[in-house]
Amino acid sequence: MPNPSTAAARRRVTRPAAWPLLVPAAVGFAFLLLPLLGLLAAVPWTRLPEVLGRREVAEALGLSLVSATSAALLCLVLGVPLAWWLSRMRFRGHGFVRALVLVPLVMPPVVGGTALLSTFGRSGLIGAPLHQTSGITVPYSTPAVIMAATFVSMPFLVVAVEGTLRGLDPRLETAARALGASRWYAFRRVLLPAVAPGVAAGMVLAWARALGEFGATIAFAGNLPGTTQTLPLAIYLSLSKDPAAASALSLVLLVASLLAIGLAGSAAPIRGGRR
Amino acid sequence: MPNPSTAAARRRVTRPAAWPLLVPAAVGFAFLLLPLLGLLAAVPWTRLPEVLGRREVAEALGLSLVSATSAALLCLVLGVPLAWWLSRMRFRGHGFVRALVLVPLVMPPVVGGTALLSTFGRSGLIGAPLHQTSGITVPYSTPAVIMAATFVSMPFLVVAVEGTLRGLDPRLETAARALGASRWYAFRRVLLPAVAPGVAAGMVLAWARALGEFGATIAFAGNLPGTTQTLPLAIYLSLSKDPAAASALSLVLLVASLLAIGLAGSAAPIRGGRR
Amino acid sequence: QRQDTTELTVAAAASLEGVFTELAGPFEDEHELRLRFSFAGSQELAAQIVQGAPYDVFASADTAQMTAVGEHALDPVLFATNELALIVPDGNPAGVTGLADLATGDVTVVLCAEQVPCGAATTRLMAATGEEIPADSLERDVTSVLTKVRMGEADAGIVYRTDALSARDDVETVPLPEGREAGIVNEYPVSALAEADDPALAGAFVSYMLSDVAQDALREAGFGTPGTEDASS
Amino acid sequence: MNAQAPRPQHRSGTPGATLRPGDLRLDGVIGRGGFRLPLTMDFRAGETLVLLGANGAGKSTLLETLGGLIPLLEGELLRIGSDGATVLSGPRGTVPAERRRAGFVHQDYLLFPRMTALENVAFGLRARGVGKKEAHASAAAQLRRLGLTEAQAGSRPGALSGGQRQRVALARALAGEPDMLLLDVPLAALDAGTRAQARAQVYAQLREFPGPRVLVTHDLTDALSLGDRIAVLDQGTLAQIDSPAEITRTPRTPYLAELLGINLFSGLARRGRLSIGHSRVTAPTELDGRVLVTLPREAVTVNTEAPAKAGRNTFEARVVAVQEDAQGITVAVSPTDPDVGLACSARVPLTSLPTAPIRLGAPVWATVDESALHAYPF
Amino acid sequence: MNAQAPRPQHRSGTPGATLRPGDLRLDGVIGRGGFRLPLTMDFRAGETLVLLGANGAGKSTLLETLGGLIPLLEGELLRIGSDGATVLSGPRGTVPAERRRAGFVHQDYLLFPRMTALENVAFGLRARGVGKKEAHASAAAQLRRLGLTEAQAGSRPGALSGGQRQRVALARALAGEPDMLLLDVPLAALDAGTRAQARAQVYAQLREFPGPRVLVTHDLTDALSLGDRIAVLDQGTLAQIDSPAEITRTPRTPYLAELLGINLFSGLARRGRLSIGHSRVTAPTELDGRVLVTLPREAVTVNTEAPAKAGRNTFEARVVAVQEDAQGITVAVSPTDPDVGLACSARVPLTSLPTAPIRLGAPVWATVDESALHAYPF
Ligand SMILES: Nc1ncnc2c1ncn2[C@@H]1O[C@H](COP(=O)(O)OP(=O)(O)OP(=O)(O)O)[C@@H](O)[C@H]1O
Ligand SMILES: Nc1ncnc2c1ncn2[C@@H]1O[C@H](COP(=O)(O)OP(=O)(O)OP(=O)(O)O)[C@@H](O)[C@H]1O
Ligand code: MOO
Ligand SMILES: [Mg+2]
Ligand SMILES: [Mg+2]
Repeated sequence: MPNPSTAAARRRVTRPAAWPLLVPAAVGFAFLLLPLLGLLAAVPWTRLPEVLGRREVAEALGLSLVSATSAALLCLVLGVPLAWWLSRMRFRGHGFVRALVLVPLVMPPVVGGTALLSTFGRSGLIGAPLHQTSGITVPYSTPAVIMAATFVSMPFLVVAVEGTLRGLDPRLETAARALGASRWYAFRRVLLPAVAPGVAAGMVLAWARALGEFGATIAFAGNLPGTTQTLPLAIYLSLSKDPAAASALSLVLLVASLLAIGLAGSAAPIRGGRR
Repeated sequence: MPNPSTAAARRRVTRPAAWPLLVPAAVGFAFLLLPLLGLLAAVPWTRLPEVLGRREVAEALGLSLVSATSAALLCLVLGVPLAWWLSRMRFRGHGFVRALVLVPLVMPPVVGGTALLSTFGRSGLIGAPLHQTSGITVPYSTPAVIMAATFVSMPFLVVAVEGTLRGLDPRLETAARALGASRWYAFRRVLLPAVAPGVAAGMVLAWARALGEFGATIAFAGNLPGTTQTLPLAIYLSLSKDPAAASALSLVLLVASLLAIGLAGSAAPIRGGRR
Repeated sequence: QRQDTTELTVAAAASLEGVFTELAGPFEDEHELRLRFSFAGSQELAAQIVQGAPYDVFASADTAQMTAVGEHALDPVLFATNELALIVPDGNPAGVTGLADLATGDVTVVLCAEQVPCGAATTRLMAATGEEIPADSLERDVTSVLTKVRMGEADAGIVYRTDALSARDDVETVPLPEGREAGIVNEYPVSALAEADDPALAGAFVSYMLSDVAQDALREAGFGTPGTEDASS
Repeated sequence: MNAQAPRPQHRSGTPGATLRPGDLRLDGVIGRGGFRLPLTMDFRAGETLVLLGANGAGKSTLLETLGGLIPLLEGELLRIGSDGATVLSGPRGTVPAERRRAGFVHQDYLLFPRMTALENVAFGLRARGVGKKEAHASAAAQLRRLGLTEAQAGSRPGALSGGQRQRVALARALAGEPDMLLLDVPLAALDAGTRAQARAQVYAQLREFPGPRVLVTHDLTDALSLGDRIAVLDQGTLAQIDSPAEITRTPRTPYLAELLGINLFSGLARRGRLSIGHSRVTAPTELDGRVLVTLPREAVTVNTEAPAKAGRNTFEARVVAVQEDAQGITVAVSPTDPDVGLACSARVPLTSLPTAPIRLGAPVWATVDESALHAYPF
Repeated sequence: MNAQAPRPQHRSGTPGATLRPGDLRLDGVIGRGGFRLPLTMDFRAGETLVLLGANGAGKSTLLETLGGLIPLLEGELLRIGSDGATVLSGPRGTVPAERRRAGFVHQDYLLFPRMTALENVAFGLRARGVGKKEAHASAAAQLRRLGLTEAQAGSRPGALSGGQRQRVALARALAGEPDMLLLDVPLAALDAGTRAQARAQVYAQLREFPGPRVLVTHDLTDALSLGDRIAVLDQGTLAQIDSPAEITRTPRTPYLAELLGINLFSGLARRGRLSIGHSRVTAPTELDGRVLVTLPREAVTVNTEAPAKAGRNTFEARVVAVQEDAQGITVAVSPTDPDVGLACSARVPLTSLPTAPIRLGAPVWATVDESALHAYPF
């Protein structure tokens, strides 16, 4: 098969392998990490124990972790089926239905929080009947924090999972169904495990986004220490009075999240067996 | 092969197929969309032409679209290689390196913006030498808006793409390399097309997140109509003085984003041919 | 939400955080209750109150937001005022000596956007003095202005006196006589809310704000008090 | 393929047989993408129907249509029940795949990547509500029968060899208590050494299976040994459907002739003599009318030199194709005078190659052994 | 397999031949996961080596090691050059896959899903810097040679049939100007009708190819017609490596015997007489010492009734396995008295089945046609 006219091309084989990938990767990584250095430079290391010892810091951190985790789980339960549904749509203009899911993402969080308020608030679309029939007021409670976080983070999970579902060989599902599996069984036992990396990625995105959530929370849930004051809210409030403390709190937030995500990421099998 | 002991199971075949998926999908969809209704209810339809006719609205919308698109492209160029690199990591504790990428996600945007300021600002780590040598000041400029948007949106793209890359059959890359492709060529021609749904999902996430970006932008780039005032900033500022106008502007933001994402999503082939 | 000990929830403008935290102790002791504060931007708090936030008292940084909550506010009274201050980073790198220096366009200036209370006050100041200040950024709140000046990313900014005072370690205050001459002051109303579980206790907090102890503390923090002509004593 | 090879008209796949419960009847058009194939044929319960056909003939498409994985483009697919027929696929929608209960071996296996081999095989039973223990025991037994070790049963497909994967796919299809078996080249990846065993194993299981079973294969031995009937898809139609014995004796399509390694012609029998086309190649016959004629390749001899005396069935020809392999060469020739000879293929074993090499385009003399001609009605 | 079948000792794959430029020498351990296989063998430039072996024997693992897709566990893989040898895989790292320039047909094709067939085939050339037009022209020609239409060349793999995909994979391997060819069952999915053509096509291309070519197949015909040498992997070793003629004449492993459908025994030749094990089955011979003996299955007859007169090579036995297919049955028997008969398999065509059915465990009389025994040195 050797072909003299292309034999000259052989010499080009040993061109440098991966720099067109490694250079932008390094630039990107640096761009994401440099500001972290800027932040670390502002941390008042000597005051750290005092700031971290405050009761409301522990409260806020606890609330943040609890509500981000609850929100991520809610996203999982509601978002994965939603992603599945979106990935199965085949009608004209399905792109617009999918785009609707992104609404919370595009709205600035404060606007989102305000929209939540006008829906689930005491005089809101859903909130008003709810309040009249059961006396329940949703906002300004820990559930409201979780709702706000779920609202802003769900699109991330949905889009990430839908992307992975679309990348999947559609014949896997039909094969499962031909073996007698219902849609639900096939989804649970075949599709879900097959898109596990995408779901994991989506969960991480949703959890992280929920942890950093600020605008929608303050607008919808308020800023009550112990009930609705998450760490980002505490950080924001410190920013004007005591920026050093704000840096210290940011550090807490980052370390907590890096630990959680890093541990989860390292514990997961590096790569499951593949077909 | 019929086996009398399991023959009874046949009757269970016709159990309802998909409701365990459809019910949560519907709940999730409703939860994401109801607040949109709340928002729409507040839109002052009669005043709409007047609000939308304002020059600064057009300016802000234009700036938002330009900077979100630029940010999404930057994310693509830097983030996809970064995702590739992360997906190839195999050392102990690689989970933590991957978690670092999520730092901008976890930081409340205002903190992120402040961190950017302390890095690229006039007296920041990189900004100070830059300013002294070239006289360039990054903040308060349109590039700063793009940087802020890139910073907050890149993790979404990176995580989404990395998830898809991990889900890929690793033998595809080796097959390509065995045919003589360098890492870069194999990446560009084989991996990238194969993870196209993930990249598309990541781009949509990044673009939408950039479009809704508020906190980091105002903290890093400031808020000057025409230069750095994006639509979310304009909306936020209207919120207290003229909430109806804020609703109208939110509507503009949503319609613009739905159009862009919906059109892109509908134009894309429903499903490319698969192996 | 209520626990065994009575709680009184106060929604207060972010700029009041310092004083209110300081003033909480004596009031809690006297009434044997626990005070809970929700600090946020006044407009956010107002929106929440309209939507049924379980707040007993609302202390706003301007009268507009108190008006916005309408009949939720039972009996608003003014308890403090605030005035504008011109701040520069430590060492005053741009050598700003007064409002006129800001109008030249050579210095990097950040101001509050006119949609938020401090920005509205700044706009009135510019109208009164006739100085057009070309801002490099119109910030969303006082905190943002303060942060940019503190970090040296702006050569000057206009904030409230109380904020300038609280950040005195990092920023310098340049005299701004024009503000007081033009009578540009922000008024802080406080009111018990219709939702209050115990209107009497809420009323007591409002009264406490007018007490000498509270008024002294407010003055200490840089606020003016309605009773005093010279808010800057 | 031979230029003059006949294209016998479409023969119905349902030679008037009455249908019984469990049978399937297809009368419509299958296809996908741009591909369309009209088909009318029956699939009988308790019968193994082997599908033969060139790559791309539509065999997998047919199987997937039967299994409900892709829709029928036109017409109907019926399943006969004891009290009438059910429409499995038709203009008014289809019975979903999970209720057709097909044991399917996909050509590329389609194993579930995140499950072990055992879980893959147990999947069908589990999906139908059988308990884990019972399902796993039955799956393990099936895997053992097909020659997988316990360690291999516990591996994911990614850690199995190609042939091991195919065994898992076969076990999965057989384990699920299916109503019909759809096997797409289920033995192609099995090693030749154990293939006879596997074939016997599959043969035994197929024989016991009460429903319709459809098997695609490219292996003539598999087709002949496993099939009760053999259907040949060729040139966009169902070209022939017959018993293995009939198929080998009286092939009706050039594809089948090629597969069997013989020459196939259409001819005319009249007054006790058989003539093929216009050629003067003839033989005695008892038939009358249009006929098909087969001629083994070995019964054609090719010489580079003119024979001493030109017999009746010797003619001058030109070499139009030469295929060489380790045991010999296959030479396709075309007669110089179309009225004298036959376009046919000859098999020349290495041991009896002519002295001069046979080159493409070279003139040769071909001789047909008339006693090897076999004629049967068209 | 036969109980007494011998396990001849490992025969080196490198029978003292000197290596020439372009040859590969493997001396090490291949494997992955828990699988390990020590191998010492040469791959010669200009020679087609066919790999035979049971499923899971390690054939694909060997190919992927040669191609640099997986590392060599121990030892070295060398490529001989005109000025010394290059270590392709060794303890000090490996030459990456893209610099080994292997034309690889993967067992499961591994086509690039988002490219058309044409782009898949052109990939190797394009990756090496050949212009698009030139690469596409060369790819199109290769696809045409392998029987794909232009429309199919423009389709993505997902819209092609199984056999069409395999043709694309084969074309991709051949088109890339490789230095070696590694073909993992490259013809398994091709339809039988055009397979002979494809085989001849591949045969022609292989013969022209100057580098080493290694071909895995499960098809005996492919192995015998395409291979210059045949290597048999069995029971975790390289059991035999020989020319096709030698392989069929003197198989040295039970796997190969099974594949060839013959019985294989170890025996002893002494004083002009051959004896197999302790049995009294004997035959004249010219050899001396330990020997291997083959016996075609057709040369063993099985009767359910005692023969009229018991000849020397008739013995009583028990049926230990019966495999039935459409043409006949294969019966494995074990002698009642191990000192008298042979454990062997008999092939009984349907046409000459004994009157009483042959059942598992039934007593039978077996007769070995001693003239069919073929002995050769151990
Ligand atoms: N998804 C698809 N889209 C468009 N055309 C397709 C698709 N799948 C198959 N085809 C075409 O349909 C025809 C029939 O394909 P099918 O897979 O049924 O062939 P087959 O008989 O199974 O062949 P093989 O022996 O190669 O497996 C082929 O020409 C193929 O190119
Ligand atoms: N990724 C893997 N991890 C662990 N074990 C593996 C892996 N891949 C293959 N094996 C095992 O290695 C052995 C050799 O596999 P290989 O694929 O080389 O067999 P093969 O000779 O090609 O068989 P086949 O004829 O079935 O293709 C098998 O027993 C298989 O189970
Ligand atoms: O309402 Mo404020 O005090 O400007 O944040
Ligand atoms: Mg097929
Ligand atoms: Mg293999």
